[in-house]
Amino acid sequence: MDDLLTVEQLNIGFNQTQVIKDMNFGVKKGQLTSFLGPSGSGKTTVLRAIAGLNKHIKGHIRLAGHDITSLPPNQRNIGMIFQSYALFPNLTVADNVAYGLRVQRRPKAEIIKRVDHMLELTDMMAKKDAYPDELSGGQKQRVALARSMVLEPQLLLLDEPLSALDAKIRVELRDQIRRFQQELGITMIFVTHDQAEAMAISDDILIMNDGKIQQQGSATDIYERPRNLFIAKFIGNNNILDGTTLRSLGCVVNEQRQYVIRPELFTFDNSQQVSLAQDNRHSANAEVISIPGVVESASLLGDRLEFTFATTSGPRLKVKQLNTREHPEVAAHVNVLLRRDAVTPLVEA
Amino acid sequence: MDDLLTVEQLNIGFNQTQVIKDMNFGVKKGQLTSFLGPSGSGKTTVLRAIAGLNKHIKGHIRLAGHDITSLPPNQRNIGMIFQSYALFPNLTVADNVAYGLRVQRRPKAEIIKRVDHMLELTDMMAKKDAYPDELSGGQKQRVALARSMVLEPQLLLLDEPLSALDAKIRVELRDQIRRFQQELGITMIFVTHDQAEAMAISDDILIMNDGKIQQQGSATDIYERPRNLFIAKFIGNNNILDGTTLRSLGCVVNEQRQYVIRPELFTFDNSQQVSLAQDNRHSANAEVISIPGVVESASLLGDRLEFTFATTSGPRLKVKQLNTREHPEVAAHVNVLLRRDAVTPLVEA
Amino acid sequence: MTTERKWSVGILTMIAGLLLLPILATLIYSFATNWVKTILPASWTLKWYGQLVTNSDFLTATINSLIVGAAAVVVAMVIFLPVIFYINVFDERLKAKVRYLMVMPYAVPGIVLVTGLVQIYGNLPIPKLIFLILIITALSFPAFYQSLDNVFMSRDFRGMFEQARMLGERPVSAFVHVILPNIKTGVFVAMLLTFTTGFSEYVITNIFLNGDYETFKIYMYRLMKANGNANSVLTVCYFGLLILVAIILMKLSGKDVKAGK
Amino acid sequence: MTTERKWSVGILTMIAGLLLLPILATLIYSFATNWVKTILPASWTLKWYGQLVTNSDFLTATINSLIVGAAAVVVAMVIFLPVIFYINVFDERLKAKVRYLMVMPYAVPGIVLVTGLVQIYGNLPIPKLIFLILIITALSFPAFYQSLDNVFMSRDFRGMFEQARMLGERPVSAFVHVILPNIKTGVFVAMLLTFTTGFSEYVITNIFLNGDYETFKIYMYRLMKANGNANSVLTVCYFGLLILVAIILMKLSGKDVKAGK
Repeated sequence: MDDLLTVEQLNIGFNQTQVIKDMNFGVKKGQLTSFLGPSGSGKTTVLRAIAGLNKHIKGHIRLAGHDITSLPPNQRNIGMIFQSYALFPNLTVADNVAYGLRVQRRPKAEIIKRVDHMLELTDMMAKKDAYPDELSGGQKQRVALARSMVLEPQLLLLDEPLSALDAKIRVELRDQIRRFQQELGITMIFVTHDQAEAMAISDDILIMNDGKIQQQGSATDIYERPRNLFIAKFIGNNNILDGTTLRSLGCVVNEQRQYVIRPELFTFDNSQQVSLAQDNRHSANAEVISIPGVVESASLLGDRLEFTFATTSGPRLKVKQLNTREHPEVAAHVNVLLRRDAVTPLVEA
Repeated sequence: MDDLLTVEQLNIGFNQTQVIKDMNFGVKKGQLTSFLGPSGSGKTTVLRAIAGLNKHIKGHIRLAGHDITSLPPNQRNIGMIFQSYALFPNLTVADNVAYGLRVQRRPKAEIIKRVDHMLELTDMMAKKDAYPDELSGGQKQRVALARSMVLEPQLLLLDEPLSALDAKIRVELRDQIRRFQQELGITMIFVTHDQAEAMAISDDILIMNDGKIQQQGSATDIYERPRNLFIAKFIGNNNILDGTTLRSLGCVVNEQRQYVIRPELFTFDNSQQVSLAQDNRHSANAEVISIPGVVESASLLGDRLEFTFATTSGPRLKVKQLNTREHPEVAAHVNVLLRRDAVTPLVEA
Repeated sequence: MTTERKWSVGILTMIAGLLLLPILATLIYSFATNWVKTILPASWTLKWYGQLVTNSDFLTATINSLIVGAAAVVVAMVIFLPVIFYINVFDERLKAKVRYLMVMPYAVPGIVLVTGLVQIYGNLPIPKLIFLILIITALSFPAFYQSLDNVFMSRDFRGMFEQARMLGERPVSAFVHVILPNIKTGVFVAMLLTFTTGFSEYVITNIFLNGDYETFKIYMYRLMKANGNANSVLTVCYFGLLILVAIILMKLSGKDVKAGK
Repeated sequence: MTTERKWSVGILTMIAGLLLLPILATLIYSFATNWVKTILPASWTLKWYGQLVTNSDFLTATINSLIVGAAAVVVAMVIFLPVIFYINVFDERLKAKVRYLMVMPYAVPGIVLVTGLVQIYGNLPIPKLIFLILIITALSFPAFYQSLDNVFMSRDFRGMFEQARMLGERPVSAFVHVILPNIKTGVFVAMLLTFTTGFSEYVITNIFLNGDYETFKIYMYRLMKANGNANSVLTVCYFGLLILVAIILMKLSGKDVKAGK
């Protein structure tokens, strides 16, 4: 087991309200793990407990085998990045980055060398002597990253580090954080409420809701095999259908269960295969089923088109296709093709 | 010409700064036209001029043939929706909706009938007697819509109506607004800075930047044939390449010009066609060119995957594919296929 | 409870205690027949209250103060309210300049004004009371402005006003139907503050009007030198008025503002 | 310029004029040898200034006021600053309760306090000056709190403090190295307000200390009855001090806050 951090039986409550309930999980060394959940799900509370900034906790937090549950934050060797950047406005960029090394009373030469290295890495060398208020949001967060990474913490916690940034910068910085993490081999915990962000950069995702872990796994795991309804809804624009409805479309499934079908796994049948697919329809075990219906609306999402497809047997399906040149018109009567293995059951009710 | 609204030689300036420069455009009756642009591009300024809320303008604004340039806002028969909802907090939902009819001193029975109809349409009947502060953001904006639509204005202006809402509600309400617009045949001008939003619901888009119109056209027009670099960058994650670079990839293009290639128009060549495509490569007029290289990174965007593809001849390309089960691994050496007609030249430099 | 919390609560309690204890003493004193060397008075009485209420000087002084307070409110409502609405909703540039007026009552207290007032307005053939009211209103402008400023920032009043215009209203009707009902507690707070400033004024009234117009505060100072018990009764009355106003202010201030969040 | 704008500018100018004209008159009067029936004085002199500066009563009164002001600042810095930091950064619940203290100087002005003060603290064997300073400090708590409250809301000081902890600092060092340097103008403003409250106090000093401790303000009232020209000199000096403080406040207040935006 190569978990760097293990959290056991974590319980956190303020004023009789239990915010975190019996949480257990591990974070693997050298990986980027995301805590993903809606606001109020408890992800930041858990992060602050790991940092040592929350004193009212029960349970055990172990870092590299040592129990750090009752250590003060300045003795944990953990770094943290705040959504507000939390730069020290009275210090220059270089002095901000040097701050932690100065607290450790490192030799001057070493401080200069390590700070310069970090400034190069985060591409902030040109702004070395600037003050935080002169920087853009993205630059501020890069300085905050440099300031934490220069101390080479065993674990770096990032608390919604990109939430205050514009969409474009958010994507750029997200990719940079992932690159730092991989190049320097830092173990990171990344808190976010944005599922696209979490999926784009994580090795491992921990979905939280209501103070509990809902699912832990890779982006692909979670996206392709959501455990329950909450995750299916939170993760994306899934088609969520019950067994009865699916049977009416020609799928052989358990009527008691619920299923998800990702909208991008449908394809429009615009070929001579129509008749072939039609034939397959009633042979229950066929690889591909073909569902007749009419295109109700199409909406351009830039690189994709999202269709609402009204099936002849009733339910509406969401279908997504790349915005290439071939796609059916609104009101066209077509079939959509669905591979049997694209129908994924939810594990929990 | 079926333009309901025409704007001619519009110039707006405050304190020696020219905010809007010589603007000319028309808005078609019964359509939804979006003003799209970054903040500070002047889109709200133009909207407020049309509403009559900006007095310092030069030029002519004509509505249904009448020059309304110097009419006060209460005599224009134009409705407006604000980002802040601007509901009257001292009045109930029903009284908010009835407000304009009461100003017109309509008979009581007529007011009740028309208000009830609007509340049904916007699905706010259940909250008829609630006060605005008891409503969610999405409900507030629906009331604001009802309040404006009940007066049957010739033109309805919407000033970033969805910006204050959560992502999920934003999409729902966007689709509702489009539905109202189509069902009631209202001419709407919709101001937004969100290109996805504009593309999803507009018949016609007017892209503004720096007080000027950059391009006017349908979503497809603009997305597939951006006129200039600003639009290409603003509209999406285009690959923007100059002629020289494209030639090195095997395209026959004008070396002096710039081109865009939408990332979703590439396909990975994972078939036996590799050799065939390779052959085609040097026959300059082939329908499809095949570009060899290596997959540098893949990032999961939920329903899509975004790849960075390093071509053998140098430039990096962005490639987007649906998140289906077949796609190359990171570090795989593959070819991408590009249809010749997917390479779109920019009209302006 | 952490140590830091204990310390903070302790200090805040001390501050409150330091101020409330004397008031408690005054309250007791006002009911005491005689109170010199004991911890609590020997016996209790309502005599001092009875004496005061039936005293014609007290009634005149109270009425005089009420007149000044009420007049200041009327002037402020007629002159300040429209200006503040206009500045807040339509004129960002002017609003930025108003902050220079905000420091005036701080930089120009009554005692600084009064010498010059006598000099300039002392000999004009206009009743001095009118100048007094104008000056007091001017001095209360910042408080009046501030109570409404917070309210105006709490909602998009500009949007509401403009929306009323788009729905067919003319400007004045839009203000009356849409703005006024939604700033009414703010207006009330502003009125209350102006009233108390007028009611409590001492220095200018005393010196500029040469003691000819005895207000509540002037009567209070006079009594302070004369009769300890009667003075404490007056103090209790005054404190009662202030605390009533303060409680109303505390309940109301931020009500429009909170509702707007 | 629109009509609304003209009106607004006119009214704001009137308010300023009403207050500034008397001050101008006082200023002229302080330089006048004799000024009764003319529009401007007949001749000018610096005599009154010379007389005042060399007057030992003036010097004593000024020094006495400086002592009260300075002492109030010291007490406030030592006691209030840590509490306000703690409340603002760590204790939302306590912060919500502090607003009850905010109305105190409004509900409890000196004149209400003073009767009770004499009653309670008058006979204790502790110098009355110490009580005076404590009471003044307590009364200036709201102003002190408010000047810092805005500053604390302008940046994420909690994040900065916690970040310093994560970077290896112990709590006190984190406060000294990271918080203090970034609230220094706010602290200065708070100090200035407390100082002026102490320097300008009149009612409590006069009655509680029985006139034994003559401060600037008490001297000013005494002179008002005696000598018109000398009084106007004193008023000009006092106004000069206040306007200086006001200008500093106007320049500084919001400086930390603005920088934080």
